[in-house]
Amino acid sequence: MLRDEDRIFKNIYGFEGADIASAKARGDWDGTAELIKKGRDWVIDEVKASGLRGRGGAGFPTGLKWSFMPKENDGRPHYLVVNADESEPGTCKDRDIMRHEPHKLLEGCVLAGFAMGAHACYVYVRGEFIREREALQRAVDEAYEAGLLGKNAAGSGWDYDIYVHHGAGAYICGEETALIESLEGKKGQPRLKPPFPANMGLYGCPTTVNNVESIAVAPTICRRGGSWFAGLGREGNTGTKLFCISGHVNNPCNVEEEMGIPLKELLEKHAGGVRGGWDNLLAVIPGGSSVPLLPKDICDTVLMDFDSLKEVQSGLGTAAVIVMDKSTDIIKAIARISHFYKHESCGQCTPCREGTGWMWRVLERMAAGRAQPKEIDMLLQVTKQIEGHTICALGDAAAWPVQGLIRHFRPVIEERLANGPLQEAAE
Amino acid sequence: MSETENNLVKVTVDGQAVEVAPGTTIMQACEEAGAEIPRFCYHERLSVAGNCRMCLVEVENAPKPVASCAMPVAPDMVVSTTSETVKTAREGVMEFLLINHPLDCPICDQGGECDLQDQALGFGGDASRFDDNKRAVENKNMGPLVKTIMTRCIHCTRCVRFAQEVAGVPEIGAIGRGEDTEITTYLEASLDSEMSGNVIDLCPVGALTSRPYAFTARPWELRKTETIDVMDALGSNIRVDMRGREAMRIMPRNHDDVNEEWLSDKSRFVWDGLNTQRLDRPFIRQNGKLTPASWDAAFDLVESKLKGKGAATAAIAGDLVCAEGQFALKGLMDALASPHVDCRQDGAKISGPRGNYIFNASIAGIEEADALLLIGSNPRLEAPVLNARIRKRYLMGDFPIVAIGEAVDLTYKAEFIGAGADTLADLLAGKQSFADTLKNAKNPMIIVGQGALTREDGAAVLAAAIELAAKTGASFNMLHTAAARVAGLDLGLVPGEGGHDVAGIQDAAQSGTIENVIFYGADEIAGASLGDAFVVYIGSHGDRGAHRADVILPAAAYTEKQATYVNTEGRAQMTEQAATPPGEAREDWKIFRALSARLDVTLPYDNLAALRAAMYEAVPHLAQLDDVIAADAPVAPPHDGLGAEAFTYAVNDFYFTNPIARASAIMADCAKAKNEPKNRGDSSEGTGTDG
Amino acid sequence: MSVRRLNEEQPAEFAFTPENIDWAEGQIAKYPEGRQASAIIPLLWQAQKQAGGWLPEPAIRHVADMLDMPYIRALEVATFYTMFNLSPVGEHFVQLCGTTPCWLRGADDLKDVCRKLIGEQGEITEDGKLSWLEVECLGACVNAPMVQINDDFYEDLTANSFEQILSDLRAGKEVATGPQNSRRASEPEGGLTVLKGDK
Amino acid sequence: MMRFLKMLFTWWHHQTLSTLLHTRRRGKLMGVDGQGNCYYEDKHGASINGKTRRWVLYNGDIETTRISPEWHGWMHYTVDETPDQAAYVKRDWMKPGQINMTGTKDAHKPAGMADTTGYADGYDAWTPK
Repeated sequence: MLRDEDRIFKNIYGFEGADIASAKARGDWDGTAELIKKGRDWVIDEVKASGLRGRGGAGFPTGLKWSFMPKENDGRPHYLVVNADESEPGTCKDRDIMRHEPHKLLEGCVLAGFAMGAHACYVYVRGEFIREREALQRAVDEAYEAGLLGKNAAGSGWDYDIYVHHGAGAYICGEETALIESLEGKKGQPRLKPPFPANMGLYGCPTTVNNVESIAVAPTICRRGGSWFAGLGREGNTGTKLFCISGHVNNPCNVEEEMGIPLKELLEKHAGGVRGGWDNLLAVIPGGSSVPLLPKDICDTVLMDFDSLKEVQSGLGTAAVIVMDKSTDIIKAIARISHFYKHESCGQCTPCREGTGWMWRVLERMAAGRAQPKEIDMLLQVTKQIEGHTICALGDAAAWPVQGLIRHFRPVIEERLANGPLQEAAE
Repeated sequence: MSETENNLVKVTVDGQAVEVAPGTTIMQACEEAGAEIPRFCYHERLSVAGNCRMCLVEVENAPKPVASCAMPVAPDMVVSTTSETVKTAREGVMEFLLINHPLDCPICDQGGECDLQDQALGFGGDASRFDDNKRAVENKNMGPLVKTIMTRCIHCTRCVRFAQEVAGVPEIGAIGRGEDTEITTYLEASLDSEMSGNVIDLCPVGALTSRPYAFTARPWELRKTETIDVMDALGSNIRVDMRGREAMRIMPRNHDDVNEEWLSDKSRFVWDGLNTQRLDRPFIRQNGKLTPASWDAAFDLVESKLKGKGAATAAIAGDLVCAEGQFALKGLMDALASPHVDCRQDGAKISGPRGNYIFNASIAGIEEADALLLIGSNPRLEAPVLNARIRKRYLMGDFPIVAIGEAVDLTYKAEFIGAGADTLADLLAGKQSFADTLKNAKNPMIIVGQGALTREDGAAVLAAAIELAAKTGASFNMLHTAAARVAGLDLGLVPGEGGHDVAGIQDAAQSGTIENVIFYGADEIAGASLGDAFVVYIGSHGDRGAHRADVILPAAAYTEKQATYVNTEGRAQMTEQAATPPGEAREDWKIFRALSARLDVTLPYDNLAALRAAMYEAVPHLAQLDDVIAADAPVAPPHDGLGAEAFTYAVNDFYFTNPIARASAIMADCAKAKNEPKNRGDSSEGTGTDG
Repeated sequence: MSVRRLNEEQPAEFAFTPENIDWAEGQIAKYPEGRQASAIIPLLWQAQKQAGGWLPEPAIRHVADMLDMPYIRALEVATFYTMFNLSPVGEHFVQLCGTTPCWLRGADDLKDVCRKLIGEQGEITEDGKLSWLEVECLGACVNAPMVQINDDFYEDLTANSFEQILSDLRAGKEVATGPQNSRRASEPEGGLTVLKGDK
Repeated sequence: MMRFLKMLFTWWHHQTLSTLLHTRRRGKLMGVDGQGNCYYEDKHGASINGKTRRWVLYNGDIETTRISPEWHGWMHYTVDETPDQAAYVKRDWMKPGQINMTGTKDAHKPAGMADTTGYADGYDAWTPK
């Protein structure tokens, strides 16, 4: 188990103050100027060496992403945009960072912004996080007052501004290009790529969009060295990670753990185990609603990191573990997720706009047993018609949970349909 | 190696190698290779949206199918448009489009010319698997021209992009999100655009259809005639769809150098004017009242009045008349030895060589310009499609636009630096900084509108504009409002030695020195101004000219004759006959030819070919159809000095500029909608699935 | 999401209070020159606050005018983002998370409470105090089930504690926000498993 | 001669030669209607789809709608008795038969349809006030 001194977010539960003095006491803003003086490349190299992969769900190497920003400035400003539009069902880690560890995020913004040549940073907080936004704004104000932001931020010689922006209820704005559109005052509809944000992002300028957690861990990585972070977890899946454990466990909680911790250990050690004991486990969604669920037999052994979960046809996503025990109506649970995607589809491109509603309607009928058995295969085909055919990944995210359901729980659906009103009427 | 080969990128499409310029999209490369890519949202004159996902193709080594409309080619890309992946992707997208699209093709006006119908046939699956209820969407009001059946909408956003980008009126939007996304205008107000009809063409399904055309015809029962529009001086290329001899609708044709593929609302919806208020028989005034008469009786009367009175006879040519008719009229007047001929019924003081009265830079040349000065011209109303071209150039950036005249919304940012001729004088004197901007630009343009020339000091304005152009190296361009005008000027329908111009004819008619006036389609002159003169009206519609006439000789409208028109840039184009003239009406030149025989000054041609031969001999460039012949440099005409009054624009009532438009009930509806205050539209039209 | 329409009845006009205009100018200043449209969400949000929890149509125009945007673009934004209420809501507007993590832990029970105490979704109680809406994941999943009432989260609810909260709010009493059990935030109930050293 | 050639190579003006020969050989005249159309049945009972073959020789242009209403039923195997065998009752509400006018100047025109002939069709003429 991860030792407490290797945990980055020491105040994740908010037992201490979130104010600047308390944050400094925890080591934040310590020698920020010295880190910056080591240069852009040093920061990027440290983050690359740490093996940090984006914490927003896709797991793209963060250092590599930063290095895509143009080295030469062509006159356009560079922007760092922090994605705090945390809306993935099951996920509530960024919320804790913003309300309890905001200075980690701000310091990370300064370092990351410096590393990509940006002088301005927008933090896009989801609209519903009103108190979190206020907490973050308080921290920003404190930092300005302490000279850590603004002209010559933290005495580094680098001018840096952070602005807190907010959304108003749209999951899709968690997609980086949709977030940029939203930040520009439009509907949050994802853009076509290419061009990528690193070339044409916010206001047509080079932009990098990073998850809150990815940015917030950067200062500690720079301070303790990329090799320290790389020493945790396993090859390609390094470091620590905030896990959000929700659903049918005895003690749902957020916890920072080492990457690659076995799922069973994670649940039993920190969340008090599955309600009714491990054997009462039905399935786990290991990475937020977008990833396919895992039945119990896989949960017995699977490790919680990007590659292990990929091997079992799921994903780490945001590391939001949603646990379902045997009392769960699994079809209804996935139908509810499908409703979520139908509700959150931006409506821009055809497969997602039309397909999410279709899937939801079929699943609702299946949950009630009002469907034909052949519709299971049709539903699977529909998911395949959506997957990979959309502008952004929401289409994939909507398709995968349904695919997971059919992959692992097809007999359950078949049984429900066989006992459903349609079949009974036919007999 | 590619350096030496003009940097072309080699791409393989379905096994066939093509070389395309870098930055080309995959879709364009596929078309180059002859592979057809289905699409809904993509339109070559609009920005790329990439949202319909119909154009997905497979690219080697790409993890998933890519939208070919948006993805640029990369060197050595291998593209497949026929693989199983592509086929299933298309079938999938097609199925998604159709699950919520009503199957109401039999009652849909788009039926037979519907992209969705065609592509469903070509690329879709064979059966629907969707068992749930289809979506129904409330219809939205978009004004008198665009009918909406929003349940059919497939959310391609072409209309949104057109309004935003081309028309420059960001009034259409997609509200809501997900499957509840709906296309609408703000509170369902009418579209405030002179080009709104184009969204009907752009809509790939039957969601936006033509309201006036609704439920009147099917595309396959229409006879389609490709011809030229005369509602403004642009010479937009159009197609007139007829059923029997009734015009059912007008659609644009593509001409990259003229109208691209847009059409103004007046040009598109004026068709009902072609079917109403028609002069289908001669009339003569008896006891103060116009009564139907035979051609013979009408000619008898004209003969009795005009014979031997040649010098006391004047002729004015109107705005919609053709070159052939004007040539015949000019021939008749010459034979009658009358110098009193004028084609400038608005009284514009235009004179000098050809360069003085055409749009020298050409319409397409607007895109090469880098600074623009508008003098007394509101192109948004005078030539909406040309205005869209200016806006297109404006959107490319670095295009300062300055205007002299009353400030109006041109759909792009123009700085109005003054209202009157004094500002022009300042510019000429270098007292305005924009003079330097013009001078420093590589390709500056000056556009002069008719409103600046019909005034007392019109000649001085013309001279000043020409001098300014010469001084700053700008091109001099005149924007006409009448389709007939350039041909008229080319053919010399201006007063001869000792002849009266339009104003002079009116004075002389009142004083009695002019006894007879021939109105050839001239409908913009107040009848009372002609005193007791005997007026012969030759034209197609019963309008102002006909009301004043003593004899009416019915002629053909622009869709009813094969005739030459010269647009504002000097491009000669020929209309095609879509219908025969109604009733006893005859083609214009035949009337003049017959009249000349009655007056014993028989014109020397018996058929259209002979007339054209004579006309081409007189004005050779009329024979060079669709060519823009460079004119000699403009020369400042003599004048009596600039006034200081503010310019007024030539077109104020956009929908009522000519007799055909005034006969059109649709135009009247448009004008009414335009003048109504914007309020909440009435959308109580149901969803299109209501019965 | 179902079709969202502007309310039938609309006030004749809307204008920001002078304080809000000052505030709005501060928001607009966050963005580069010419990019004032970026401020539309904060401004619409403030307009909604000023109008009592919902966004009247004149407010959309007012904000669009302030930001020099076409009305239709502002309407697109107002209808796209679901936190903009296009019809009036209760003084205490309950947004009840019904997404799977909350549903697993009893969101349906909370819905029953809402139906009992308030009525169907979108209905406002006669005293104008309460209305509710089922929304999608609010991002407090380890504290499920939860609701958001105006600006605050109420977490770790049970039917009983939720009923109490609604009654108290209606009666104008102070109500503690956050988790309604012994938890402080997202730590496991019944004792920390990590970071115990400092405590 | 022309008539004979037409008979050989065209079928729309008159019976072809082969039909006439076939009728001569196998036809059993069942009746003649008011227009002079002759109705035949195969005298040897040769059948099509299990029904005795029936045909008509038109007295003039070949145009199926010229078959008289009273013979229509028999021709289309709706009834087996010819009109003179079974007392064919002509009710007073029955209109006389009429051939298909499509393509002729008497073709049916729904209200509002454009006319292609005549004066003032497809447009509204101007009348002076």
